[in-house]
Order: sequence, then C-alpha cells, then structure tokens
Amino acid sequence: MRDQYEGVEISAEHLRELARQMILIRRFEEKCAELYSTEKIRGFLHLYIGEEANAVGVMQALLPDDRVVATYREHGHALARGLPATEVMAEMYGKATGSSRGRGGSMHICSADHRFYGGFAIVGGGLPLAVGLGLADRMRGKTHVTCCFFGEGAAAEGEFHEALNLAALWRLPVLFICENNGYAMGTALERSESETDIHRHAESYNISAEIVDGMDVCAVEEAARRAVSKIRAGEGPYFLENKTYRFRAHSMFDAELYRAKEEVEEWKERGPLVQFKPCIIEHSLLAESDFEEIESDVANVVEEAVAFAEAAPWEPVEDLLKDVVTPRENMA
Amino acid sequence: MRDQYEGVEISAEHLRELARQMILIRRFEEKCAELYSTEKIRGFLHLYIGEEANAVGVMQALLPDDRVVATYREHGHALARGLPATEVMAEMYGKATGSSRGRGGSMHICSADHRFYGGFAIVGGGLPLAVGLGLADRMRGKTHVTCCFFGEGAAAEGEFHEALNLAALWRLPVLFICENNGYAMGTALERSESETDIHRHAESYNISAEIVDGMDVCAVEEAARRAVSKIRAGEGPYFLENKTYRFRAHSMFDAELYRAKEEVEEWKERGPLVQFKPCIIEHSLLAESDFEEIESDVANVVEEAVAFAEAAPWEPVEDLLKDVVTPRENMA
Amino acid sequence: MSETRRITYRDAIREALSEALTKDERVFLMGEDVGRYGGAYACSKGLLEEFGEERIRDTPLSESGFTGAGIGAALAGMRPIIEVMTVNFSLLCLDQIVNNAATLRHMSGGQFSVPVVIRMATGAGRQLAAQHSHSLENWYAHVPGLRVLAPATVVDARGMLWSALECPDPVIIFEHAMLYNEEGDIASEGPWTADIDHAAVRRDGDDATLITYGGSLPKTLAAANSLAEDGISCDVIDLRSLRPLDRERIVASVVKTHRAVIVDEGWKTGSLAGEVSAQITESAFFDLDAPVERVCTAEAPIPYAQHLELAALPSEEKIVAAVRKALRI
Amino acid sequence: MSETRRITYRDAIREALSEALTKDERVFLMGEDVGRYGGAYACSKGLLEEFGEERIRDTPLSESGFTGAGIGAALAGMRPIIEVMTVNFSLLCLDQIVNNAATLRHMSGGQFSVPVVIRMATGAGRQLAAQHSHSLENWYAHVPGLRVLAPATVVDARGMLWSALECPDPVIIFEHAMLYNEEGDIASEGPWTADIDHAAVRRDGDDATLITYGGSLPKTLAAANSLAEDGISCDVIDLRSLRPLDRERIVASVVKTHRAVIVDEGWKTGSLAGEVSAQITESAFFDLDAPVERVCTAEAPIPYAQHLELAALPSEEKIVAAVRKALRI
Ligand SMILES: Cc1ncc(C[n+]2csc(CCOP(=O)(O)OP(=O)(O)O)c2C)c(N)n1
Ligand SMILES: Cc1ncc(C[n+]2csc(CCOP(=O)(O)OP(=O)(O)O)c2C)c(N)n1
Ligand SMILES: [Mg+2]
Ligand SMILES: [Mg+2]
Repeated sequence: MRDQYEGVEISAEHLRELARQMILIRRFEEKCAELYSTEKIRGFLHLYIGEEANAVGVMQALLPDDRVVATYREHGHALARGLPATEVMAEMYGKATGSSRGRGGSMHICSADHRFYGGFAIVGGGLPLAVGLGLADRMRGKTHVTCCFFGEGAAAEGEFHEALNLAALWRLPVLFICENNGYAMGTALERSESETDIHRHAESYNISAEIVDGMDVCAVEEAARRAVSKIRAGEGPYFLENKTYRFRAHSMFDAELYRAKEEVEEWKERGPLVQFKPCIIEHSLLAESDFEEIESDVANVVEEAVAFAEAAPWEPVEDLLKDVVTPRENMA
Repeated sequence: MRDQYEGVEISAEHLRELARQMILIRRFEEKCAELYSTEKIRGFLHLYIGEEANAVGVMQALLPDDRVVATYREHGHALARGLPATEVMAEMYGKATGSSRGRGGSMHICSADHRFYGGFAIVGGGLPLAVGLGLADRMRGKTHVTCCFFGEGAAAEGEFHEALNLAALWRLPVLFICENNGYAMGTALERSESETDIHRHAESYNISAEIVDGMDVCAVEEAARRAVSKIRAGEGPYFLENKTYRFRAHSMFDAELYRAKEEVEEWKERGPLVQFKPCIIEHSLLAESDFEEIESDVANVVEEAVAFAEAAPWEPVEDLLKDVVTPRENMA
Repeated sequence: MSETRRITYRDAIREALSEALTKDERVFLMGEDVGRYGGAYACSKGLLEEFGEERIRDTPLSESGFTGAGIGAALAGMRPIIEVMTVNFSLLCLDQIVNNAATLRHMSGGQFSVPVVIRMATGAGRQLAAQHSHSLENWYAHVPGLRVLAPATVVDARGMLWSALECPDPVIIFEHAMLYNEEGDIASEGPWTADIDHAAVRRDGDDATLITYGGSLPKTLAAANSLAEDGISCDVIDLRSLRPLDRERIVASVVKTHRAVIVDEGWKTGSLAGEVSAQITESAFFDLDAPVERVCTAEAPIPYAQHLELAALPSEEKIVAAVRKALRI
Repeated sequence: MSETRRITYRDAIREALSEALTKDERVFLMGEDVGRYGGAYACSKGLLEEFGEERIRDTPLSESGFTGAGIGAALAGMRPIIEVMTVNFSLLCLDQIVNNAATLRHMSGGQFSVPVVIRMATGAGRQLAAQHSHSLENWYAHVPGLRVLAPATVVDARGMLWSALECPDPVIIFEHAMLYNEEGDIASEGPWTADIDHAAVRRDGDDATLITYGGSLPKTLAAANSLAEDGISCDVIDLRSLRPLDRERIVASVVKTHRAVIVDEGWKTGSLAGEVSAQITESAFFDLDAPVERVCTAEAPIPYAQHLELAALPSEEKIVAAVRKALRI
C-alpha cells in the first residue's frame, strides 16, 4: 500500500467501510464453499477470494444511478454494490426470495434496484450490453456511468473488440474494468494473448487506459474515481487493467494442475487484506479491535444470510413459465 | 510512382506483365458490368476497379504452393492468381465449367489447383480460416504462406481480432492484407473505427505492420515481397494496410449517396494505371505500342472468356444435391 | 369503405420506421448502413435527413457489438430497432440474442425486460449463393423468450413494427428479401398496427389447408389460385407469428379440410414446417385424411446458378403437386 | 464371446482421442483448456503430456477464431478435432460452422472438403442455469453439409470419434454433459469404430416406439423398463446420427408398433422431435394408431433451482405418461 491516494478519503470511517466490505466478501464466499460441499449450493460456483479489492475499490466511485455489469464471478461485485447478503445467499440456494428469484444462482445475481444487471456467464457477453446501457444514457443526456467488469480471458473474444470500438467511436460513458488475474480457467495469459498488456489493446481504440494494482483497494478506488470523473465529464470510455489474482480454484471442479502452489502462496502474501490491515493499523487509523468488531459484524451478516436462505421458500413449480415473455391480454 | 523498389525487378518484361494483369482485370470487370446489365451475370457483383494494383502486386510475391483467401470482391485476385479468365467468366454466368461449377458466382470463385480458397462473402469470415491454413502448414513444417485479403470494414468484426491474436500468438505464416478503400458499403472508415490507422490494431497484437500505397503496383509488390520473405523465414504473421479506393459503386445496387463525386475523381487521378503507364513510358521501359498490344491481347482474352461462358453447359438440375456431403457406400 | 393507397413492402417498412421514430422519442434505428447508404434494401432511405445521426445510427461491421448494444439500450429503457442486414450475418450475433436478450427477463426473476426489435432480411431467390441465402426462421422460433414475426403482406409490414415496439420483450422481424418490391393497398389513415398474436386466413377453402409465412405466401396463393381453377379450394393460412405459433387457427382449419400442406423456405430437415406438422399431428390427428405434406427447400447450400436455385426452392408447381398428393389426385 | 472392460463415457472419449492421435499424425485436438487444464470435462486429461502442446493445443477464448482455424486446417489436409467447450459457446462460432464448414464442398463444386470434427458438450441437468444449459441439436441438424452425431452410450463414445474422423466432411459430435460419468462395457480389443449411419435399437418391443438420442437415452430406457413391468413393451431407438436421420429404421419400428413417442431435451417448439414426428407422419401415417407424442423441454430458459430445472426437462415419469397417452391407457 502506498501512503497517499488522490481523491480517496483516508478517514477511519471510510477505511473501516472498505475493510468491512472486503471481509464480508471473503467470509461470505468461504461460507459458500462450505455450503457447496454440503450441496446447499449447486451448479457452478466461482469464488472471488483474493480479488476483493477490485470490486470494493471500484464501487466507491459509483453513484446509485450508475450501472454495473459483471461476470459469473460476481458475488463480490453484488455485495460491494450493496445487494443484501440475505438475497444473494438465497439466490445461491435457488430460493424464491433470492435476488433473481432463485432462477439465476451464483452466476446470475442481479438487482434492478441496484442497477446491477447481473452476472453474465458467456465470457465477453456482457461487454456489448454494457455499451448499450451507456449508449442509452448518452442519448438521453444522463451522466450515469456504466461499469463493466470482465476477466483478462475475455480480451481474446471478438465481442471485446467490437464493444471497445463502439464505446470509443461513440464516446460512451463506460468504464471497462479488466480483472486480470492471470488465468482464464487453466490458461495463463501469456498462452492466450500475443500482447499480454491488455490495456495496450484498449489504447489501440484510443481509449484512455491504465494499469492498477488490483490488490490495493485504495489504488483501485483512486483509479476508479479518476476514471469515473473523466467519463462523467463526457470524455468517453475509460479502461482499467487491474492486476490481481484468484486464490482459489477457477470453480469447484478445478484441480489446479496449471499453476504452481508457490505462485499462489506468493500472491497470497500480497492479499488485499494482508496489505491493508497492518498498514492502517500502523497509521493508527483503525485498531486491531476494529477488525475484531468487523469480523464479528460480518459473521452475523453471513449467519443471517444463511438463516434467511434456509428459511426462504422455493418458487412454485407452476411458475416455471412465468416471465418467459410478458403475457398479452389480447391473445386468443 | 517512386523510382526505386527494393526487390522488385524493374525489367520491361516484368512491368509488362504487371500492366497486362491490371489491364486484364479492368477490362474483364468492365465487361462484367456490361453483362450484368443484360442479366447474363446476376446476384451480387462487386467490382475491384481502381484497386487492381493490390491483387496484382501481392501475387507477384507468392509461389504456386502458397494459399490465397479473398472476399466477395475477388475477381481481381482470382485473375492475378492465374485462374483462367474463361473459367472465372463461366462462373459469373453460373455455368458448369465455371471455376466453382457455377454454384458460387461472382462472390465465390475458387480453385483448388491455384490454392485459391475462394471469395468469402461474410465480412471477416475468411480470416480465421486463413489462420487455419497457416496453422496446418506450420504444423507440417511447410514454408507456404497464406495470404488473406479483406477490406478495412472487416477490421471492426470480432473475427478480425480473434484471427490476428491467434496468428500472432502461434507465429503463423499468414500475410494479412487490408485493402483499405475508405468505405464499407456506404460507411466511411472514420465513422466505423475509433482508430482509423488499421495497422495500429495489428501492432497491438505485436504483428509487424506497414502502410502501403495501394495505387502503386510496384510499392505493393515490394511490400509483399518483404512481408513474404519474413514470413517464410519463420518470423510469424505480417500485416499490410494498403490504402486504395474503389472507383465504382459498392455493388450494382448502390446509388453512392455517401461520397462526393469530386472525391472519386481525385482518386481516379491516382489510378493504378494512370500512374503506372506514363511513368514506365517515360523511363523507356515500355512504349505506347506495348500498351496497345496489351490492350488488344486482353480484349481477346475477355472476348474468349465471354465466348467460353456463353457456350458452356449448365450443371444438370439432377446434380443439385451432389457434393453436399460425400456419399457413403455403407449407407443403407 | 375507408380509402386505401398502394405502396411497396419496402415503403411500408420505411413509413413504419418513420412513424415509430416520430411517435416515440425512445425509438432509434441502428445497424450497418442504415443512415448514409439508406439501408442495404433501402428501407431507411431519407430517415437520416429527417431524424439525424443519433437516431439513425450507422454502425461498424460488428453484429455482436451493435446487437448487444441494442439489447443494453433496451434494458436501460430505450426502444431500439436493430437492423441486422440479413439473417446470414445474424450468425455473428446469436450469442447476444439467445444468451442475453431471450434469457434476461426470466433469468432475473422478472426484474428486467428487453424491449428491442431486431429486423433482418431473410431468404433466397436472388442468386446470392450459399452464404447469402439462408432461411433460419426455425432457429429463432425455437428459442423461448423471443417473439418472432414474419410479415408477408404490405399491410403487415406497415403494422407489425409498431405492434412489435409495444411488446416489452425482444421481437425478431423477418423481412423476406423477395417481398420488398411487392405492392399492396394499405388504409390511407392509421392507426397502422397489426395483430401479431394470430395467424391470418388469406384465402378460404374446404379441400386442403395450406400453411405458410413470409416470402412463400405469394407462391402459395398462386398455387391456391391455380388449384381453384381445377375446382380444388384451399384455406391459405399465413402464420405471421412464428413464435408463438397460433396452433388454434391452424388446427381449426385442418379440422375443416382434413388435409394440410406446409410451405416453408427453410431446409426441410429441422424446419419450422416440421414443427407445424408435428403440432397438427398432435392436435388434429383423427381429423386428418392424409399425411401432412411439406414443401421446403432442398437440402443443399443454395447455389448461384438460377436454374439450380429455383430447383432448390419451393415453387408454385411443387405446392400444387403436394396438394394433389395430399388429395390423392 | 469377446472380452469386455468397464469404463466411463469420459474415459471412452479420452481413449478415442488418444487412439486417433496415435493412429493419424494429421489429427490434433484444439480448444479452450484442452491441454493444461485437461478439458473442462476432463476428457483430455493426460493427453498434453503424451502428445505435446502442438497437438493438444490450448486456445484463447475465441470460439470463432479457433473453430475457423480448425476448418482452415482441415481444408489444408489436417484432421483437426475442435473442442468447443459447450454448445452454449458455439453460438459464437456458428458463422464459421454454417457459412464456411458446411458450404465449402458444395459451393466450390466439390473441389474442397473440410474433414473437421467439432465436439461439444450439450444439455442441462447440472443446475447451470439459462446460459449454460442449451440443447441446440436441431439447429445443427437443420444444416446441409454437416453430419451430426450424438453418442448416447459408452460404446458409441468410444467408436464414433474415429468414424467421424474418417468422414471427409464436417462432423459435429454432441456429448451430453450428464453422460460423462456413465459407465459401460466396451470390447477389450479394437477396432472401436461405430456405425454412424444408422440408428440403433436399444430395446425391443411391440407396443410403442420410443425414439431418442444422447442424454435422454438413459431416461428413456428407464421409462421402458418401468413400462415393461406393467406389461407394456417398447422399441427404444437411439438415433445416433441426427443428420442425416435414419428414417428407414424409425419407420420400420413405427410400422411394427403403430405408436411413437419422441424424447428430446430441446425446447419443444422447433425441436428435432418435431422433425422426427413430421417424418413419421410422412412415411407411416396409415400405420399410426395414435398421434405421435413428444416429450421435450418446457419452453423457458432453464432455471438454476433444482426443482424448476427438473420440472423443465424430460423425465422418466413424463415419458411413461406420454407412452400411456399414446396407448390411450
Ligand atoms: C464464450 C465462453 N467460452 C468459454 C466459457 C467457459 N469459461 C468460463 S469462465 C472461463 C475463463 C474466463 O477467464 P477470465 O475471463 O480471465 O475470467 P476469470 O474466470 O479469470 O475471472 C471459461 C473459459 C464461457 N463461459 N464462455
Ligand atoms: C458479416 C457481414 N455483415 C455485413 C455484410 C454486408 N456487406 C457486404 S460487403 C460490406 C462492406 C464491407 O466493406 P469492406 O470490408 O471495407 O470491403 P470492401 O467492400 O470495401 O472491399 C458489407 C457491410 C456482410 N457481407 N457480412
Ligand atoms: Mg482471468
Ligand atoms: Mg472497404
């Protein structure tokens, strides 16, 4: 962690909130992993553990009317965006009070209230859609920002290219955030991209781009604030390449044959909380006891979320066809 | 036209051949336009007139075993690659002795003998395929080059991005030639690309790229020879952005509302033959009489092609299902 | 009787676009060459001058990009009309249509809706060969979450666009390329909306039911006319909506005539005609006096040469022959 | 009797891959995570170590790019096996498959051929929700120029790959994700090729014909077993090849049993089941004693919640009910 961050409020209150969100995501997901092994949660489960600083840092820069598009690895983004842990957990369970009524599961958490358009599970598929959200805002003279998260693996997809070109060509208010964790499933970046500096691609569309330390929450917040203020000022899209790492397997099916344990351990030493906590304690902004308090608050939140999900009802089977399309009154 | 071209043979014989090919393409296509109006040729017809220097220049650098992938605007490429004008014309007529047995028409001229994989009519669709041709050669240790032509409009497609990344990542022997004629149908480049220097994209994949004067056949040949020799030496793909212009409408349905007549006239003054002819006459390499001879040869070739096509048979209707898939003897 | 005027299918679409752009400021048209070029099929000629380049938005060649952008804009409350030049190029944006547009409402538990209209030209008949002649209507009709329309008449071309825009869900409109020059009478005064929920009976008859849609309607009506001269009278049903299908109207007709022939420009295997045949068997089996016949496209990539292309496609003659076969005469 | 050994469907595919790579040096495997990761469904685990990274080729996420590259490599004489991780992602490479692979032989007048094999996992059942649960077999079965296979048994999984590689045309192989862990006996010694031209009769019976393929075969056999306990005996036909369809074998069975039920995990409207139903009506109408029934997937994006997903998909119970309906009992 650096000592100074432009535009980031270095108050105890704010840092506490950053810490709380990161710890919430971590504990929430650890719980999810546990629940997966007991088959309460099923389907695919992609954990964000290790990458928390990215979602938490970026969300600080957003206003309630801004829009968020995420991937299948989106628990962190949903929680950082303020979706209640109860509803997110109920979604993981597939319950009717889940954020997508139990129909989406881990990969498709969404909330219209939070302008959280959800996890998109086709790699690259969220990008054109984010461009469209931005286009709508621009056409109506709004100053909202659409914030689109994706992994570095998506950068090889054609949809990445098409979306960036459109956003740049039309100067749309879209913040692209490439969460570069070095791997797409088992494929290391250098085995999939002829140019491993993803932001260089962004520049080739004339989009302002920068590299960010995605393990440093304040650095992420700082970059996001800078980017968002330029976008809101009408300067067009912005691109952040956040260097980060996932500490866990790609999904619950992954034997992790493709990377060395040592590499994982090295990155863990740079973990978002590993850096953050000693640094702010040292600066006397928060004390060890604050962290204990956060941990206990978070434990309650997670426990409540599980209790909520356990108690929640299932959607009736009769509703299977509901909301496929809108019913039309004038049908025969 | 410049005075010196590295690697280009400035002999009367060679220049005569360049002139002959460009004039053949021009007269052949003028004839096609005429035949279109009498409905001998139907479907879509995209003329290459104005761009002849590109196909002719590039083909000089290729060997018989090299491979060519082109677009729907490929009469020029086919003729420059050596496909007989008779068969190309018969194809335009839809006759059974056409280069694709009359099934492809103007947009799908191909010839296995010439390793000419044809016109591909889905914009961008030829690029991944060209990468695959190159991949096959590389895997078998061959030194063939695959030469892939496409318009600047294709550069916005996702397939462009995916293909360039693969070619660069795997260092494949592919020569990408972007025939940048400034328009994709009615859409000017600056209205479709946030970065109008297409070769900058190529560079963002770490592919060697250069801009070429696509109205100067010797400049094109020079660049193509340089590119091909690097590719053959195993240096991976190469990218040429040839600045050129089409003098005619996009297709026979185009009212050309999107560009000024003056712009067309200005480019015509830089036409590939307009530059070429006076220059080589001035240098006493060829005389006016040589050009008269070429014109009369070419007129014969075109006339013969038409006669051949007129006389050619139609494929029997009974053969409609032939070659959809290979018949299997062991089928019930 | 109200007054009518005669216009082409192309003009009907242009008028409908212009009307929609005038009536609802959330509407905009986006696609390749819709602006300066005036549309590959000239359906938007003059609209750029009238509505400006924000609302008549030329795009780069990037089908997935701009279709996805249309879906996103719809999600944010706009009413985009996306023109994918032809169905052949829509293969490049199926991910956006099937995985995003069609799923979002259901997958979000009803929170989101995607009121996008996606228009595309479809079909063969102009000697454009194998990559430019697809009829993939059944691919789209297969996908829950989409509505799929096929205006076969000038009146429907004029009316369906607005009706589609009133839908809160994604609507695909297939415009058959051979219809653009067809002429027809439409009411001089609006409102020009079209019933997009029901099939239409285009001709009444008792001996057999002909079921078709889109570009095959003219051929089918011609066949019905020619059969009428021989005293064979046919119901001609124009499906209009390919998803959902109006099973009720189809079945009602077959129950009356006891014989059915489906005309569909898709390749026969896996065609929409197969689906309609299956539905007839399911709902009117005991009313059928003969097997349901299908007149579809031959199972080959469409060739360029005219005689081969014609041999591949449904024709009046083939329809007449199929009806005679169904009637065992 | 020759000896057999028991392996999983996954192992059958891995063995088949390994054998093909050994037998023919033109063969290589290319796709996302086929190498270091060992394949999303672990079908290629260990192959990288055995055959090296040139022939077990990890690709970037770029379905159109690497599928097109496979098509090109086939055109140049290689025998690529492309793994598109799942059919859901194949929406991104349909242009290459339909507009290039499927057209090139015909469109070139027979000059070119594209001997590529494209494998993909398909189907639902693992609570992967709306974007990861498609069954789009009928989309592919609709396209002339392709062959489409669906191995439903361990033996077919073992044998079909090599048979597909022997085809000079593009072959799509659908592997249902729920089958990978299924076990079965295969001959201890080869050759392990499979008949890819004919449907297989998986069970003999007289009262009704059950027609299915791929992941629905186990459910269908279970239903046939349970019906047998009630004295109802069914023919169970496994289509195996979805394009071309083995109409003859289907019809022969229906002519014997007079009743047919088709089980297909595709959404009902526009499904392959519709096509099979239409073909039965066309070829065996006068032999049918009851309407052809279809058991397909409900017309909704597949939801995550298990009870909803199960409600959406074909099941043993639904198949039994459909047979009883066809038998009017
Ligand atoms: C188009 C597509 N292809 C393949 C997949 C399977 N898949 C899911 S996640 C993933 C890796 C994505 O990597 P990256 O974009 O770096 O994101 P990360 O998982 O590292 O967060 C793959 C290949 C998919 N979901 N979509
Ligand atoms: C994927 C796709 N989208 C749209 C079209 C329709 N179309 C044919 S040519 C063309 C313009 C292509 O421009 P460019 O690549 O610059 O090549 P040029 O015609 O200028 O040679 C368009 C839009 C197509 N054939 N394929
Ligand atoms: Mg990654
Ligand atoms: Mg161009």
